[in-house]
Amino acid sequence: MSIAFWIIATLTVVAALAAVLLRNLVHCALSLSLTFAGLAVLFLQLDAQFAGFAQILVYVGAVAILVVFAILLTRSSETPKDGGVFSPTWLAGLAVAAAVFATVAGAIVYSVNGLPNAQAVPSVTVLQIGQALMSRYVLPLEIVALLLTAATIGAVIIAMHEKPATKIGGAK
Amino acid sequence: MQEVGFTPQLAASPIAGALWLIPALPMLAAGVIAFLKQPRKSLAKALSIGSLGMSLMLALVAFGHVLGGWAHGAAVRETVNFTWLEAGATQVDLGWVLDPLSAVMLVMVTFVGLLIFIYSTGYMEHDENVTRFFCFLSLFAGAMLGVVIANSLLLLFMCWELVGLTSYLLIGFWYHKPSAAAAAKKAFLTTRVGDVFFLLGMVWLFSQTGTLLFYNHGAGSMEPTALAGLLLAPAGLGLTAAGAIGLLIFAGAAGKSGQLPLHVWLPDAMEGPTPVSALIHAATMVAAGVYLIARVYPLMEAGSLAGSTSTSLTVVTWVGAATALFAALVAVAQNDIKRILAYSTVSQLGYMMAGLGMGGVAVGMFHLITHAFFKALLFMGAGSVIHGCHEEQDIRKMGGLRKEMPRTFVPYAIGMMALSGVPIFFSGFWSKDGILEAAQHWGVAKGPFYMLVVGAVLTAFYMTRQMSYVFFGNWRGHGHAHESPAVMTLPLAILAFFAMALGALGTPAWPWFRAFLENRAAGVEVGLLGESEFLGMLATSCVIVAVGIGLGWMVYGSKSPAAEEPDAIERALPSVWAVLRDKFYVDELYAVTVIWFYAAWARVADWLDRCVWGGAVSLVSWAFKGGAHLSRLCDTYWVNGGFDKGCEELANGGGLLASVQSGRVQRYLRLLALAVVVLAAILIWSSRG
Amino acid sequence: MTPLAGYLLVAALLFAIGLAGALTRRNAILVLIGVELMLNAANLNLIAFWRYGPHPEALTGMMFAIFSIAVAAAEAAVGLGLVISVHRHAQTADLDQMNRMKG
Amino acid sequence: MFAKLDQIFILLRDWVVSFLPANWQGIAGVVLSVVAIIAVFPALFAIAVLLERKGLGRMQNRLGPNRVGPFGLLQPVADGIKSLTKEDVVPTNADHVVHFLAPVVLVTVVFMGYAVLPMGRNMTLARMDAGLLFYFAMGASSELTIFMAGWSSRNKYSLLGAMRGVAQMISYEVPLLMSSVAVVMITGSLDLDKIVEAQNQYSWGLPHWYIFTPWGLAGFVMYAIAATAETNRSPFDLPEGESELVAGYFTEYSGFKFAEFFLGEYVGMLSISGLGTTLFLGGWSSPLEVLNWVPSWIWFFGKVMMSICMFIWMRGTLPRIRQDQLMNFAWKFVLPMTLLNLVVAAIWRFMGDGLLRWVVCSAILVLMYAGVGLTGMRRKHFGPRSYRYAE
Repeated sequence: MSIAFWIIATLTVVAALAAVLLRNLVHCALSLSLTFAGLAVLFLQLDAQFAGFAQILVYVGAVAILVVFAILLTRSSETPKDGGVFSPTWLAGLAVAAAVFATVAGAIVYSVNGLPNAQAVPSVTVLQIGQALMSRYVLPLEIVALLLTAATIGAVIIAMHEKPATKIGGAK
Repeated sequence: MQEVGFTPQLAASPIAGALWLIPALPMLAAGVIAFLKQPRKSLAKALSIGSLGMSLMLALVAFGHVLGGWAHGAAVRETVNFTWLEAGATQVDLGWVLDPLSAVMLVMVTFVGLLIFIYSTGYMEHDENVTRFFCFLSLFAGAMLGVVIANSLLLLFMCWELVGLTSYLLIGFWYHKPSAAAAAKKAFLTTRVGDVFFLLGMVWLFSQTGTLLFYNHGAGSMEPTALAGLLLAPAGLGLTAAGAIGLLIFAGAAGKSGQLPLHVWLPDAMEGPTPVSALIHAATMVAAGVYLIARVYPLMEAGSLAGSTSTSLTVVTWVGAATALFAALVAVAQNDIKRILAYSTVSQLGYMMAGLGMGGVAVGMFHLITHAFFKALLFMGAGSVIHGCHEEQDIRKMGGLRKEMPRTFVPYAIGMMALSGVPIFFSGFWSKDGILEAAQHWGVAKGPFYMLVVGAVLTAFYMTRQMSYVFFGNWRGHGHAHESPAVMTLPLAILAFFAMALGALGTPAWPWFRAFLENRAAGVEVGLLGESEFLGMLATSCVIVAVGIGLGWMVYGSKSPAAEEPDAIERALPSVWAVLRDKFYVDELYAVTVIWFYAAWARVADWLDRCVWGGAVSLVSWAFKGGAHLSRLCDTYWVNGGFDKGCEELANGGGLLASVQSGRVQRYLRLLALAVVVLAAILIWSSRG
Repeated sequence: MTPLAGYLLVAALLFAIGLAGALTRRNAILVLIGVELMLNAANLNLIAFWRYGPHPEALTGMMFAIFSIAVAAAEAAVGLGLVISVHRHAQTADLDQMNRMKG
Repeated sequence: MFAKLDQIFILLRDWVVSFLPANWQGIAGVVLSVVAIIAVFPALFAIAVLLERKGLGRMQNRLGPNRVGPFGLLQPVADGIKSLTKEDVVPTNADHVVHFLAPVVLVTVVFMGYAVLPMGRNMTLARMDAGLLFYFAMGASSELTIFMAGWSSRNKYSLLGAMRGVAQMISYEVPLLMSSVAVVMITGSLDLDKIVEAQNQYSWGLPHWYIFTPWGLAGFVMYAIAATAETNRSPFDLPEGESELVAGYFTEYSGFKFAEFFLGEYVGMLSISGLGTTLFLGGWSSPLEVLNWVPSWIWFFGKVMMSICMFIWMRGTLPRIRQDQLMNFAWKFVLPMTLLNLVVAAIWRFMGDGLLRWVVCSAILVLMYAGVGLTGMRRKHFGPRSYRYAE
């Protein structure tokens, strides 16, 4: 276990904690993007260069922005005054989450000896990935393309609400 | 005539393979037009005309193909057959055939049809239902072409019925006119009578030969093997199967092309728009019957009476001749310009039938083709006249139009002369001449010949009458007549040209057409023109025409009687006139016989329904009602009780479960996660154990 | 302690954190954030297994991760769109007030 | 001799590094190069600013800065000192942390982009297999910083500017990517060095730059447009449209933070021009075979500065456009055209050599551009302003 890994891991986890704990949603979003960045670095450490950069491009570049937009559009950037940010049943939720973690972690720890040890670094070029995408994984690729198109259109239709086009101004 | 064997078809040439396109295109156009959202008049016109134009191109190509084959010795007869449906052992084949007969018909139908389409664009200008009109028209063209290319009696019959339907639709196009609606119904029912016989004949043929294909490499029903079989099969009344089937099919043909006694619908069909009359009831559809006979000619030719040589053609001949004479007589006494032409059509169809019967395919078909051209010409001319006289159809209210509408007059005159068979220059002369000649040489009887001659005289007579009423004398109508637009007169001119030119294909000197149809080499023998019999025929025709026209001119001339005063003949011999004017009371006859009979039976059936069956039914229903009452009782007090209990229990259970459905996403998620945990735990424990 | 176990633990932790966020926060958007976190944890797992699995050259886990990134993007778009439209109707992004669907 | 000149920076670095113990040399080399980059580009930034101010001055019939130093050449220095010494004002109810982080992160991210740019033969800091992707990842992350800046300063102008900026950058990032994907398709690699190598060959003494192919030209035009929007330059400079929003998302910034934003913008401009040069203009390869002896880095920086001049020229020429026009342009013209360009590139790739593919590809492109352009032009009047934002 390299020292870098631990640093990055801690950073990521802390950022994730911040993302769910902070009261101000925008801060949450920002630390979420920090988490994403940390995860990307972890990917890089796992020699998954392509995935790492894709992670940054998609999550930091797009998803985080989306979240931010949503936050501003739903006017939830101000922390609510009434009754805090946590739901009344937050304790139960926490318990469940803890239970889940306990189970998974337990499973990992229990099977830690069975896990394979460090392998030789796989040299995966983008070329290989591209060829794999176009040959063996072409069907999933197409499906994902379809899904993305559908999602785009769907999201626009859901979120857009028409203003009469003649109305001048009214920019958000 | 010795039949030179057609070239054995190896593989269908590309054009033969694509033959189906010719009917398909107009049908497609019809379909598209039918689905146009709002009336797109220009688009509809463009579609129909364009599609038919393409069909014409294809038809010409096909014609050229056949011609080429013929030029190299023997004409082609290419068939494309495929199995339509299979039921156990029996299979029904459909297919289409490309041979001289169909090729000629294809060109004629597409060409005349195209001209009439163009003409209609002008004629139907002010009708708001142009779109519908062109839809029907295209559909009709498609169906007719289907009839032409069919190589299977079944396919032919389908298209045949389709043609009937479209004719019904088009006759009743102005359905708001009760007379039109009635005429449409009449046409439909009358032709239906014939079609029933046709269907019978078809079924019989199938049961005898096991195939409905005409030509199928020796296995077709029109080919020697099958015919021989038919000849041997007896059918009662001393008829052979061949004879009986032939007669049945002829009944169908008679219905379609208005032969006695099924001619009654055709004159009434004139209620439809004039282009329709020209296209359907002069050029193409009515010719379908003739074409059908030509198509099944081998069958008709085969001996019908067991042992004797007399064939179904004898019947065809007599019926044809009788029709020719009868219709000509009636035509003399009509005053509606289109009715006159309609009766003349009937009589000309009679000529064709007679020609088929006595002179063979070529004679009949030649008259069919020439007639198609000049009769379409006449009808369109009449249409133009009607158009010009503000929808006036009574010839007594016209007159002197020769000056107002010269561009209609000239083609009309040509058409008239072609119809009445003015010698040498007009196609009508040659084709009718051929028929008369055949009649003269007919071995069986001389009757038809004389009937046809008289008919010819009458033809010339009534056409003269019409001409003098319409174009000579002075204007008796109200308002002012005006010339029709070029889009209407141009087709007239074209048709007029063909009405004259086509004759050249059928002169005895150079019997090109006949040779082509009968697939022999065509040689030019000018000598024939000098032969005595030809000269005799020529003389006869001249006399006929001279007498007819002369009489007509003498009686009517250019002295234009006022609209209300009685006709010349009427003054001379009123009783005869009355008979002729009322068409020999055929309609009335039917009214008191057939129709009365059916009406009576209908009443009887109605009574039966109401009293006997109705009573039985109501009895049954009462019984059921009683049962229903019983079952309702036990339902309410027994089934429902238990059911309600069950439902209550279910409802309670549902209420319990519903409390879980809090609508709180997070609660669901929590449950989900818990479930995951539990499952994972189970997994781990099981794997550990 | 093999490196793989480390990655798995981190992933598990992230997943739990995400789940906790999704379960305990009131704001719908933050629930979505939690979901995103969980997804990413899954991705991390995939990549880790790919890296230390028997056949890295087969690229399976990597591909899985890449596809799931793509899908997650779509999911985020649609989810946030839904949140926005719900907010337009209910004027709130508070999940506790969106309980119209209770049985 | 010239080869040495070409590699001079590498040699210099190795020479310096050679004084260190062996196991430090690698890291030291990297640090050196980073330092070099961080030193060089701000200098270029200064030059660019001066260029812009003087150039714009000329275009507007002014003199431009001409007081500080000979011909005002020292103006940037003066500006730098000023911004360093100015007081750093932060609004009271601003979100201090984010407000501070925004410019820092921006500059960092922008500079990281340079890691993959080949600035000359063997002059790539970090040669990555997925270099292009890395570059775009960095570019994408810079959007977040703009939002941070705008949102954290609690100022409606800033927020509006930020929102505009983010929306615009997201919209134009897609065509930017797409137009570069065409290049990737042809080269078959995301490695920028490979891309340059692919263009660094000559026939009849002329280079195989991608801009000299139909799809390349079209792609370059699209890339240039998208890049202009991506760097918030005029005519796409709505995020800091001073006539509407005081200074856009860095209204509330002053002193050195402001300078950082300024730096970020120009350095970003430089780097995006660098990428454009690498992708379409053959990177550090010389425009004529006979000029190969000229050191490669000269070509690279020459091309970059040239495109900077293009930017300046555009700014001096074009008026600012409207938000909805901006968006429509992005989604309804640029994006479809880049997609079309992809198709054309594919055709080019698979039609093999020969004149035919030239004809086909150019025909498709010209037709489509003419068609779409004309249909666009037909509506002379701009439609009524319609915002279809979710809210």
